[in-house]
Amino acid sequence: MAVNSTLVCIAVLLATSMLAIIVHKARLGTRIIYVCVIAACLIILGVAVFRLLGSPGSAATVTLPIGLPWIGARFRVDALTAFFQIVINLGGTAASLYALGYGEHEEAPGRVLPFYPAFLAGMNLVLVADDAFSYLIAWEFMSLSSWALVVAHHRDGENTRAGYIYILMASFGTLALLLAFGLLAGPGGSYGFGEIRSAQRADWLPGLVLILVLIGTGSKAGLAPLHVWLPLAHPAAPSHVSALMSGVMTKVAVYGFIRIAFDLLGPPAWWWSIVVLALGSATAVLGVLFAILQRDLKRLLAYSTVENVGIIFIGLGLALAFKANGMTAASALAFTAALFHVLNHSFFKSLLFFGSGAVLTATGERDIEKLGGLIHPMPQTAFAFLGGCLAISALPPLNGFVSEWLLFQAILLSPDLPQWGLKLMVPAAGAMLALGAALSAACFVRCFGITFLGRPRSSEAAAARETDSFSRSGMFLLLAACLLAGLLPGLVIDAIAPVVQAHIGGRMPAQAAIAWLSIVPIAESRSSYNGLLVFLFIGLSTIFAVQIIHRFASNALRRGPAWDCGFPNSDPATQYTADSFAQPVRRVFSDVFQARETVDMPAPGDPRPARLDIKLRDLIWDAFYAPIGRWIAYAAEKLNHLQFLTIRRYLSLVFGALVALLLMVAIWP
Amino acid sequence: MNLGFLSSLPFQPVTAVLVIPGTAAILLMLLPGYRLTARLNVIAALLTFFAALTLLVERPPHGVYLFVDDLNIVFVVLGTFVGFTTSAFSASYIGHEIEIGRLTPTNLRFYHAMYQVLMFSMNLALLANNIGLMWVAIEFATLTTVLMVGIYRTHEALEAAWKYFILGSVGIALALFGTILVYMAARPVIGEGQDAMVWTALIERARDFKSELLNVAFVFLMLGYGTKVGLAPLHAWLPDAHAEGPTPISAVLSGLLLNVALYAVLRFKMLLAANPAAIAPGPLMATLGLVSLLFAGFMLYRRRDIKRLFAYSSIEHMGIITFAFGMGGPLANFAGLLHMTMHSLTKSAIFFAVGHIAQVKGTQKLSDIRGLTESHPVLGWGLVLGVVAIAGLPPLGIFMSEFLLVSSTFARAPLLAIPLVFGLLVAFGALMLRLTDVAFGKPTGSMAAVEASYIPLFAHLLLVLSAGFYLPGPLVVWFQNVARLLG
Amino acid sequence: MARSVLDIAHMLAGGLVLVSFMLLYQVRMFGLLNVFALHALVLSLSVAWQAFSQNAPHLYITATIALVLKAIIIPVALHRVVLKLGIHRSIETVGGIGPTMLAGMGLVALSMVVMLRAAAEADPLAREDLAFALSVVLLGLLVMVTRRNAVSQIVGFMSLENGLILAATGAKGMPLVVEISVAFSVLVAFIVIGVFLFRIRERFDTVDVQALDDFRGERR
Amino acid sequence: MVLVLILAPLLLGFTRKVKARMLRRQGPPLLQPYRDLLRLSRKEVVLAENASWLFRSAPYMIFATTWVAAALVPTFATGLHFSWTADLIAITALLGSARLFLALVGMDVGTSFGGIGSSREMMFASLAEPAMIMIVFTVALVAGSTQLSYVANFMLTHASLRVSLGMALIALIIVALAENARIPVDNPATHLELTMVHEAMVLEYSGRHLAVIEMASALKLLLYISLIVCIFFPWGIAPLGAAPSAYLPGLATYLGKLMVGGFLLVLFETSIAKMRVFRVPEFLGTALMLGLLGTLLLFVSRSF
Repeated sequence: MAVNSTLVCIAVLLATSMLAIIVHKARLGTRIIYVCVIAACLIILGVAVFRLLGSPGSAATVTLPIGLPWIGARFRVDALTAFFQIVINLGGTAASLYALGYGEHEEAPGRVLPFYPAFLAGMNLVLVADDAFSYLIAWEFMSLSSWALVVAHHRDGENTRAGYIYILMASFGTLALLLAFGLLAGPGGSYGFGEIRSAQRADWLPGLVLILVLIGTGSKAGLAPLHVWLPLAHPAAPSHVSALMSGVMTKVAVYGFIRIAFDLLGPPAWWWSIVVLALGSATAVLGVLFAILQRDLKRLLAYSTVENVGIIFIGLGLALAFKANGMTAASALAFTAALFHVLNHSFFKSLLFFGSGAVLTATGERDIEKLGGLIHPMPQTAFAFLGGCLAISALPPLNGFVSEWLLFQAILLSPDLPQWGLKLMVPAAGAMLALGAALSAACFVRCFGITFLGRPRSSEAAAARETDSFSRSGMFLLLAACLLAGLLPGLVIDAIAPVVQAHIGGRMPAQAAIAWLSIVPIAESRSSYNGLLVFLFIGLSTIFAVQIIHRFASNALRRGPAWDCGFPNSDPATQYTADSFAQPVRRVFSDVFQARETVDMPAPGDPRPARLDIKLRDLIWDAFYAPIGRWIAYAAEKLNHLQFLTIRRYLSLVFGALVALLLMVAIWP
Repeated sequence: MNLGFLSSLPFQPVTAVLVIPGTAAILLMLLPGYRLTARLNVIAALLTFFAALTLLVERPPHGVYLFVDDLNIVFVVLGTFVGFTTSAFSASYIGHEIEIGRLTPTNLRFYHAMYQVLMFSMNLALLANNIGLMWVAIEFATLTTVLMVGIYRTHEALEAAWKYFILGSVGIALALFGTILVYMAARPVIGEGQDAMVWTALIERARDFKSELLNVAFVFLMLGYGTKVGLAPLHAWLPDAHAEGPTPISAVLSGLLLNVALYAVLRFKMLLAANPAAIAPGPLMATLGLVSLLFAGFMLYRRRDIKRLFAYSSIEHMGIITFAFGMGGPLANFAGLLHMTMHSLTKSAIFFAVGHIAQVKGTQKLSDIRGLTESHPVLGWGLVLGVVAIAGLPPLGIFMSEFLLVSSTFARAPLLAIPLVFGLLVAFGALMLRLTDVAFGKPTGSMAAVEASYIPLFAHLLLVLSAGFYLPGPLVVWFQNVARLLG
Repeated sequence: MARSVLDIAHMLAGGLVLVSFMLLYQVRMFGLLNVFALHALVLSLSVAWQAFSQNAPHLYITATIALVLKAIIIPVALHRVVLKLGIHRSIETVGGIGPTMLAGMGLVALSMVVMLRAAAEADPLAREDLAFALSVVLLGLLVMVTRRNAVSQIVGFMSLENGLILAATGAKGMPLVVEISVAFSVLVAFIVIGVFLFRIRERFDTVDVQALDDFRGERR
Repeated sequence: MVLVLILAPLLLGFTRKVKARMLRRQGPPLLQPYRDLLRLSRKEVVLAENASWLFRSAPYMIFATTWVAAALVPTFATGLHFSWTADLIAITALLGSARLFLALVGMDVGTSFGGIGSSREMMFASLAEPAMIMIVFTVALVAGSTQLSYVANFMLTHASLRVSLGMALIALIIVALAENARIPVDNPATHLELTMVHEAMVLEYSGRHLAVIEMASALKLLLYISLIVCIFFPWGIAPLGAAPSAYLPGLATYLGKLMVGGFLLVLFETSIAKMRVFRVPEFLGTALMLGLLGTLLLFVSRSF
């Protein structure tokens, strides 16, 4: 039943995109399309929630007579699928709601509307696919439709370039997955996940598969060093699509990893977790470090997505490590933390992208150096955005903190791991995680402070207006979700429990029963956290303080000029800029960035303005991708001479081939 | 269209497949006037297609000269279909050419006649039950295409035709030598004369043949017919012939002639496979295929001419198909057949689009074509869809074949899969790069509306798309039989 | 009887190979054409002999075609072309004569090895013929590869094709031989006509294939 | 909760007094901070023109978060009622959110000083916070809990000298210095904008808002000292479920410990000078390294 309804909804989505081709010119076209999408998403969402809470244990399957002929397209919904369905369709609903308003500003709806539902359909299809072929088709269909969305604003060369790199990386990942499935399915070509699960394999094989899967899903999730496309492609798309790509599509990649590494691949080996942990922590720190330095608002958010993906993979790595050593409880904790973070990130990253989209429509600017003071014209957006910033900086009582807290608790359990490699790896990962959390706080202070606070740095910023109600409602919906997940983490954990049960074999203790709705990962004597109470305390003491102050203190208030240190210059340009805000960090981690600073300080009396240029490049790009590109160009150039030979030379090619083959036949035994 | 009417015709459908184009050719040679001849051309092609369809229904017994079996009927049906759609496309295309005076009516008469001759000879090559006859037919097909490639009489066209002609003739010669050797190998077993060249007889007795002789023969046949397939060291004629000839011919070349040549290679591969002592033909084909794939993949990057670009992509895909058949086994063979079908459809569709694009933009230079999706949405998105299909992205048909091929290869011979995947990636990169430039960005060139017939284009794409989702059961069974046949 | 039959066939075939070698080291255009005429003559003789020895009358047709078309008409036509284009000076070969000859030797050796191994117990006549035919084919290719000049390449191609005819006739009781030889004659005719039809003279100053190649589709 | 509220300014005054005495000055009276707060709260508020709603609401948020954090630290008795609502990590995070708001308001008015302040603050924090977490790890691994009450109990019952704990202590002290904007990281008494970090951020505040913020920072100082005390020197603290009668000696010892802590702090401050901004990361880096080292030691030593 669950499967059928999901499939029907997916079909509806596809039909919607067909419809969009026709109606995208119509006046109400945008509205119609997004409303249809919302409806479909909500239905899938409802079914998934019902399933996850109602009958989590069982798994429903359906086989359609399409796809690979002798296998058919198999679809399956189990707890894991249901959980990710919730993540995706929540994001989808919010994004569509937001787009009801935001989409009106779209200048080329014909290039967005048809692909948007297809994109959502693709993501949903990935989740329910139950054989390698339909999985990969859905996977690549997802990439394809999102590619079309990335190049929607195609007149900007940046976007098309981003799209190119994106589709290239995407199909690279797909080929890696293809190889992985090839290994899993074996020469017989039994592509069904069922057969794969039950298959017996040589012991060297799963390791290789895991590496391939890491490459395949990592390239989609933005795992370093495969993340280079992400900061290019995500900002290029329209903002609600960026939100989907960053907040949701990366989660589909995570789903792929979990599905294969935890489900299809059987019991893990302990060294897998080392790989995953190393990649995860490297990604986390690199991502946030680069995020701090970005001037482009949406690119900053994209880099922070990279960081959060890193965090998620740290959690998964821990789960693998514990699982490999049979420490079920700890493994369940880590896995729960990872899934929880998946949920959280999908919330606040979408929220932040919505905010950036609102800013974009209000000012037409993505460069935060040209923004500022937006809190005055658009207070509600600012409020929502601030909430997102707090959540993503892992601050209580919002949701971001809970998942990181669970992760820390999981790390604290890891000294019992027998392997030395893990003993050294895990604390390092923990340090990286802490560093990442702190840095992301700094990053988002900068982001929010420069964008919304201070004085407007450009006329566009000064002329900004609050966005429409649909956009705001989309943002506040997600903000509420963040708050709820932060206040009542116990319920979320219990909801996740069946997934954990299914793939780890154990689960965290039930949280709902505990008094005051606090959460207790292992035992109360070890650690416990109660978002609700913390929130209440903060609220109470705030009220208390306010009351006291307003009771006893004077309420006199006078507006005056800001303290200028006896140096009157009211030019907004004198404000602290984003680059100068990032400068300390840039200095401290200078050997990571290799940022080139060129200072041009004119001699006294020279009217020239002093200039400070900062060139920032993604090292990974220089290290891996640029050389490959150069090499291919070189090879192509060399081979290209073969296009310009004389007929005689071509003949001699044929001749040579003939002689060579004859020789081969001659010396054939 | 009811098939009863066709089978009630006085002659066998087998012969119909040959006679219709033959007579049409003669008619077209005589008749003047572009409209009439174009229509006639389309009708003839359509009739041929239906005749081919009837072959599916009731399969005639094997004759000495002609025969129909699972393998060649795939090619025949596919070929006649693409022939039909291409003729429909060429009707509108040629019309435009006449208007701008690139072709004179005399050329035209010649053109249509040649088109039918080509159809005839290709069908003959496919249906021939006699390896000598097959050879003659393929030679004939080559000659006609040579004439059609040179039809514009520009420097480039003549040079391309000349190159094609010389290389093609050498290929033909090698193929003939191979054929003779096969006969020599068969003669001691089967006895002198006709029978020793009849395919059905050969395949039955193949195991008793002299294996060494067969080896040498296969070398010659592989190189000879491989030249036509356009495999890497022998490919030189292909890009120019595609680029300089009229676009319908490019479509026919990529969609049909390459397949016919491949069909010949397959026949002889089966022959060798049937003989236990002979060298396994698989590795040779696989190697040639890989070389072509990699080579073409790199060549794609430096192309400046849109038709040459897709010509090289044809080389690439022929490489993939040859590799697949070289790998052998049920999965790979299935993938190969599927890929071949899909490639014919897609590539001809792409050429349909490219033809109209080149006409409306008045150039084939990639650098002069920009922002198609904006200036000519239907054509542009059609091209995008086609390239996406040819690049092997789902949900289009080629993805399925590549999926089967890559996964099965990796499971069986991982080391072979690495270059395969690498080649696929390289080619993909090049194609998408060019596509991005052509389809997106600020439009250049004329924005004039194009009077084009989109039906063939989108008919093909629709077929490819649906094949990506769903292969009808009978087709699958049929392909599986063929795959088994190919061993 | 059988012995002498075999010897004569053998001799003729060997003669053909010899003439191919002569083709290889011709530097003069007319010389090349004359030698080619000789080549065709020898071929027609050997075909005739095969016709006699296999008492297969239809082969006589092939022989006559070879004689008339290849030994007389085409050389004459080519003479005309050469004169018309004024390229009878000499023909620039790629690499010296010496290396070319050595390569030729190698090719003959190769074909011997291949064929004798392959057709070990096929009847000797056919076997020898095949070996020789293969070497003629290879030598023909070598000629095409080592000559820069269209006419001489045509000559090379025709000698190659002679090799094919030799093989075909050598293959006892092979059907369609006549048709094939006819088809090939058509092909050759096409080539020769091509030189006129494509008005190479008018379009290019020389038939040097190099010049043709200057019009390689994509200029660099 | 109220206790810390009362004690905080006292501690501040105490430290100031002692400092002045060390500098051979008379120094302000002990209760001066209370007076300051009262006076400030009576003064009117001068807001910059473009100060936003965030600017006005932030002080209360800062105060509240800090206060909650401080209230979660066991001072003289471990059996705090709501001790299980949050653990060490949560406390760190709470302080983090206070800092975040502070940094934000620093940028709100849009002067350059605020920016300088917040950017430097965030840089320090981005190193101090991981260090803190590492310390928490160390402690938690030793005590088998991140729950402060349990930690204190554990320390109380089987206190034993450990290398990693020593490291953690040093690291914690460093962090505390940085977090409370004391010399050598920052000078709480500076009046030159360019050298300010904490002061720079609150430059625009006046009247009651300033009072609240001052209160918050005082609380923070108290919090850290009592944190150090209850983790590393829990002697005399009333154990779990002790009778209320046990609270009194606990309180006494606590006050004593506070005095000692304040005194040591001042001693340290007066003995060294403030360091350049870009030497601070190295300073904090050592803390981070120490913490990490401690954790690693524990991880490795587990296997023995």
